[in-house]
Amino acid sequence: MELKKKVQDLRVIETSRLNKRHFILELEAPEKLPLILPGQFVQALIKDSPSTFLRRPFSVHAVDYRKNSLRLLIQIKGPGTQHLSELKEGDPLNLIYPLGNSFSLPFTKDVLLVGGGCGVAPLLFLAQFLNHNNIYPTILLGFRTREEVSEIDAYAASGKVHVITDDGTEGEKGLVVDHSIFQLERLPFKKIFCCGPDAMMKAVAKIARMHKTDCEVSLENTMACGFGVCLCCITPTDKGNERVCVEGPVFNINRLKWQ
Amino acid sequence: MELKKKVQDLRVIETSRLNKRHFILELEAPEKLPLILPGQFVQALIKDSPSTFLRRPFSVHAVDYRKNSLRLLIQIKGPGTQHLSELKEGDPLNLIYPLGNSFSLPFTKDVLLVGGGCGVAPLLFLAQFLNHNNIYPTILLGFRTREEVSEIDAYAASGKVHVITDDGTEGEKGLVVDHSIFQLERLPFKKIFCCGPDAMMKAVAKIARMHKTDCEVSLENTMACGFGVCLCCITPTDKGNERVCVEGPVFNINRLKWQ
Amino acid sequence: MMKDLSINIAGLHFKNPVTTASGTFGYGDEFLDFIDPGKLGGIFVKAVTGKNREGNAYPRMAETASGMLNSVGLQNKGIDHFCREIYPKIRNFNTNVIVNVSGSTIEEYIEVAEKINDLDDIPAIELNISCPNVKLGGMAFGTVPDMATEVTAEVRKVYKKVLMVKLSPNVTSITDLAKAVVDGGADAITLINTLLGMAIDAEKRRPVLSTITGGLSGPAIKPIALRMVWQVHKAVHIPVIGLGGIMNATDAIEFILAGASAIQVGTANFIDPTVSLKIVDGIDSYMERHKIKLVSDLVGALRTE
Amino acid sequence: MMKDLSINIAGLHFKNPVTTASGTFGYGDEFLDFIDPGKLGGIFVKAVTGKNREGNAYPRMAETASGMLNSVGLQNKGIDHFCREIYPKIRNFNTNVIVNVSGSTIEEYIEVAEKINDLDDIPAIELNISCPNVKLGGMAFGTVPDMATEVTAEVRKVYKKVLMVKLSPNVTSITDLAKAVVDGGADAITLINTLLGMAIDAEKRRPVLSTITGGLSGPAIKPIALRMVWQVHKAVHIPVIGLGGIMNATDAIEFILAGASAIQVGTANFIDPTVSLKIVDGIDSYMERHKIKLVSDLVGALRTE
Ligand SMILES: Cc1cc2nc3c(=O)[nH]c(=O)nc-3n(C[C@H](O)[C@H](O)[C@H](O)COP(=O)(O)OP(=O)(O)OC[C@H]3O[C@@H](n4cnc5c(N)ncnc54)[C@H](O)[C@@H]3O)c2cc1C
Ligand SMILES: Cc1cc2nc3c(=O)[nH]c(=O)nc-3n(C[C@H](O)[C@H](O)[C@H](O)COP(=O)(O)OP(=O)(O)OC[C@H]3O[C@@H](n4cnc5c(N)ncnc54)[C@H](O)[C@@H]3O)c2cc1C
Ligand SMILES: Cc1cc2nc3c(=O)[nH]c(=O)nc-3n(C[C@H](O)[C@H](O)[C@H](O)COP(=O)(O)O)c2cc1C
Ligand SMILES: Cc1cc2nc3c(=O)[nH]c(=O)nc-3n(C[C@H](O)[C@H](O)[C@H](O)COP(=O)(O)O)c2cc1C
Ligand code: FES
Ligand code: FES
Repeated sequence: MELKKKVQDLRVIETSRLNKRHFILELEAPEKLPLILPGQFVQALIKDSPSTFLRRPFSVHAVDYRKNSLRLLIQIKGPGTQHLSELKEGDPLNLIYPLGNSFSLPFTKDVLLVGGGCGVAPLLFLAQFLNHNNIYPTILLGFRTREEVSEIDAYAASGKVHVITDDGTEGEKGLVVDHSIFQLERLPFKKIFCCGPDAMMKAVAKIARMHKTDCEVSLENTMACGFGVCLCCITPTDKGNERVCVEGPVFNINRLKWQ
Repeated sequence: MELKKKVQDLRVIETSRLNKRHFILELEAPEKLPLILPGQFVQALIKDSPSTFLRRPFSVHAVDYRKNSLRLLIQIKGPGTQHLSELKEGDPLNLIYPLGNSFSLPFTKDVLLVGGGCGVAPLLFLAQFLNHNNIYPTILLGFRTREEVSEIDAYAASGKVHVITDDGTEGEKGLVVDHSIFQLERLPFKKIFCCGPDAMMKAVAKIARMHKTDCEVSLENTMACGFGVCLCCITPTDKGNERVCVEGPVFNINRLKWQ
Repeated sequence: MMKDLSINIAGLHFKNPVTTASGTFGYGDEFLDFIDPGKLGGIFVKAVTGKNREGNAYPRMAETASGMLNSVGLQNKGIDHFCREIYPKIRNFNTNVIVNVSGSTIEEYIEVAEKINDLDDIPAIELNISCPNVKLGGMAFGTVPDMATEVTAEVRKVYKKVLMVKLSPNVTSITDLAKAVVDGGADAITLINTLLGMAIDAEKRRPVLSTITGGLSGPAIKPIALRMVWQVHKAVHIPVIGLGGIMNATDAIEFILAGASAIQVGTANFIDPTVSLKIVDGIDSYMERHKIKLVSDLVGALRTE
Repeated sequence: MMKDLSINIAGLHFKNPVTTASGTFGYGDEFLDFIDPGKLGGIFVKAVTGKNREGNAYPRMAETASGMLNSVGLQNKGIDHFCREIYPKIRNFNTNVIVNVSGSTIEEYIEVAEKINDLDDIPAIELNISCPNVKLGGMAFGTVPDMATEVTAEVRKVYKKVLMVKLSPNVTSITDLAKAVVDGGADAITLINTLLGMAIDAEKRRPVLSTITGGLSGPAIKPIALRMVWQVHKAVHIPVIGLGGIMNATDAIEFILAGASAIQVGTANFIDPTVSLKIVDGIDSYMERHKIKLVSDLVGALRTE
């Protein structure tokens, strides 16, 4: 399979609203998809929007090589995501993809995936990828409220799912780090993959360190290019300032110098 | 009827393509239309287009006070008009209107209307207005080619229509000033109203002067505001630099200092 | 929540920090169909010069990415016409009506300022030493600190009310210019005027503007304007009036946070003639949301620690 | 029609006038998936300084209307790393590979220039005396004519190949700076670098950038860039390389008509990494359409009479 990055017009083949703030875009490539790894992302061009000059990054939520399609899970935040939410079947969407590194294949079967908000996006793809490698992870998903809990069936097909909501309207109540999984004296996981808001990832990283559990996080960042040339998206690591869009977005927490 | 200018969202109730480059937008006001005179124009806000920052001016092509609707006849030129051509029934369009002065009611029945290209837009409205005042003008319309000849029936209901095309595929062949109407030794008109490209208006004005026939033209101009405050749209007149969007767009050729 | 949107600039009371920029609001009368100027903090009317000026030839405008160029060139009928014909019509707008004073020579600035000093209902002038669109037209005064001090000081001698000076952004150091007009006796500083730019029609191989270059305004220049307001606010102790690309209340608040005591709405008036009132409302709801009682508490309240 | 898109700048041959701007093209290697750099007139690689620099803290980027602010701050691994690790990888791109040389002191500029002088396959350097994003980081050299002359002259002594100097637009008179670097011995002038700007997050009441201010690029600045290219082209007799907001071939042609012998594509690379080749094609079709055989006939061919 090709490993080159592409700039390509894909076509919207399905859009579906998960809830008020989240939706799925399924996009079909005009030719064979390149190899895409879990954790990688795309840079989407928002055409015809006066308030979005730069592309917008989104993690790949799922890939279907037979259909040559990929899915994005998007949370509406500002003008760019609003505009994407209004795309219709058949509309073109120009992507640069696939970008960034990926989650690593763990040397253990005791794997926990933790996601919150739109940070759940890459985890479905990751879970399916782990399944292909005979790993069936535990998956902890945090949502604001019951209304936003979605795609649980899809996750359940790939591992054991736990849900926690801020307001307790579904699953346990609290932030992901409040979940009973983390209250055990010894964490039954040898590897954690985590994706979500900064504060959440930092909190999970703290727990992982405490338990000396290996942990990878997928960082958010403001990006101008997404493919390594502008140096706008750096994060301090043990090797100095590294680019989140090339050396990341996935980093082992041991390498990060989070404040 | 109200005489105030408004900033208002109107709703597209009909769009129709006349040919490849021209289309009609019919817009319905949310409340009673203000009084609009022939020759007046609107300033349309092109939302969601990154390449159009300022509004775009269009003459009123027709008014229906019972339906509270007005029509625009638009030629696709650049990004703004392209965007308008893609509007669908039900879409909102924000207008500032009505703007500018108007053609004057003539003191004669021997009236000639001359229009070329999208300059025909205000003439249908003017012809109907003249009809209300018992004047049935002669109407000379210039088009590039047969394919672009349109709405002849509507004009024919208001006066005697002559057509000329650049390539002779319909009516006479040539520019409007080449039409046989203008070849007569004495022009059978006491008043000419003219609207179209600059070069055409200058050529018609020259003939009018030669025959000492009274003539009003509707000037095009690049406008920033459209309601008289930016002073970007001036034209030199006998009173100094005047604003095309307030003192115009209609000027008697006697007042203009065309180069 | 009780909120106070009023602002005091050099002793002059503004009912709110939203005003309109000179050259984009005419003399206010063209806006009467759209808004009541009495609801604004103030209006800055079109530049007035000593004598009648016809301004530059057509074309005077070019659209650019998120902005526009203009080369109007101070077209106006002169100070005497203003006093006789315009002033009576606008003196009773229930707001601060401030006149933008322009000229080519110090004598011209003095002449205009002196005559406006006699108009009871004009509480302030804005000295425009920054118009890029006229030869000998102010910009020289606005780019050389010594000249800026001199023209300000000379006008200060004859003008007894609130003296604002509007600076040009086309300089290496905006703070040098700001300090220069403070030295000349300015009561407040307005910034920014337009940036000198140019547009070309590639197909015709000609400049779009009759004057080749013109003044750039609109959202494109907002980052530059914000930076200058911030720099000047930190450098001088007189109030700053900020503008440049303000399109909505969020933009206005950014300028206030950067240090503007009041803001002006310019090019945005062309796109929505009611926008200035929407900005007043938007500031009100921002204060509500952030529980801020006095708009003056927001001035320069940017957290940079 | 036979067309010749090639351009000669101070004896250096460019196969076409399209190049890429420093800091927006990395070292070219990141673009190999998208385009063949060998089809471009040249590439200007990321700034190189004397020692390793980590650059500024995050956040380094803010989106603005039709543009963006950056405050990268010359992050790079220093000249020795460049010579050892980067140069071998890029020396054989089939195009002019030009290095952007930056520094905080004259000594640093000299050190870097001297070492690059020894690299056979680097035919030219671009002296960056205009970076707004580092304290002591060049911009001082780019805003004071005497300092601009001095740094250019000192580098001229040690650098024997084509010496280009990149100017800052944050000045009162761009022509004074251009003349100053001509006096210092520059072979060509690049303009413009970014304009100093600022972005504020009104909700958080904080600057968006860690450095508070940053450099503005993108279509927003095109009118200013075009104006400066036009002014400098008329004021000096050495070639000008123009950039600032070029997004497509029409923009590129506007710069060439204003007087640019070559153009650089900057921020546009982020939005479409293939855009530089599209611009080459677009210039080709423009020449076809306008029956122009030599692209050099378009340089400064603006009709202003
Ligand atoms: C590698 C990567 C992967 C991502 N994957 C997804 C995904 O799968 N699904 C999804 O919904 N979102 C994802 N995001 C975030 C997404 O890119 C932003 O939400 C989007 O760009 C917002 O664009 P907008 O125009 O709608 O809002 P804007 O107006 O641009 O932003 C709205 C608000 O969000 C903040 N914001 C914008 N971009 C970012 C960012 N990159 N990081 C942190 N805060 C930001 C802004 O500061 C602002 O407050 C990802 C970001 C990165 C860097
Ligand atoms: C008072 C008035 C009434 C008008 N009435 C109509 C009408 O009824 N129907 C209609 O189709 N058009 C009319 N126009 C012209 C119309 O406003 C422009 O065609 C439109 O603004 C082009 O916008 P755009 O974004 O599509 O193209 P742009 O990219 O803005 O322009 C495309 C080309 O057209 C030229 N152009 C743009 N605006 C003008 C202008 N105002 N005058 C001269 N040349 C211009 C540009 O220089 C450019 O070469 C009128 C103009 C004025 C001033
Ligand atoms: C068409 C036009 C005319 C202007 N005329 C004047 C003027 O007469 N005096 C003045 O000081 N500024 C004038 N300006 C500058 C504006 O007052 C303002 O400083 C500038 O446009 C930046 O603000 P904005 O981006 O909000 O428009 C004019 C601007 C425009 C667009
Ligand atoms: C992220 C970024 C980094 C930059 N780094 C450099 C640099 O290292 N050296 C330099 O001379 N210019 C640098 N620039 C400036 C560009 O080369 C260019 O002068 C400027 O962006 C204007 O052109 P544009 O509008 O086409 O981007 C940088 C610009 C950006 C956006
Ligand atoms: S976003 Fe440009 S280097 Fe990462
Ligand atoms: S367009 Fe502004 S005055 Fe006419």
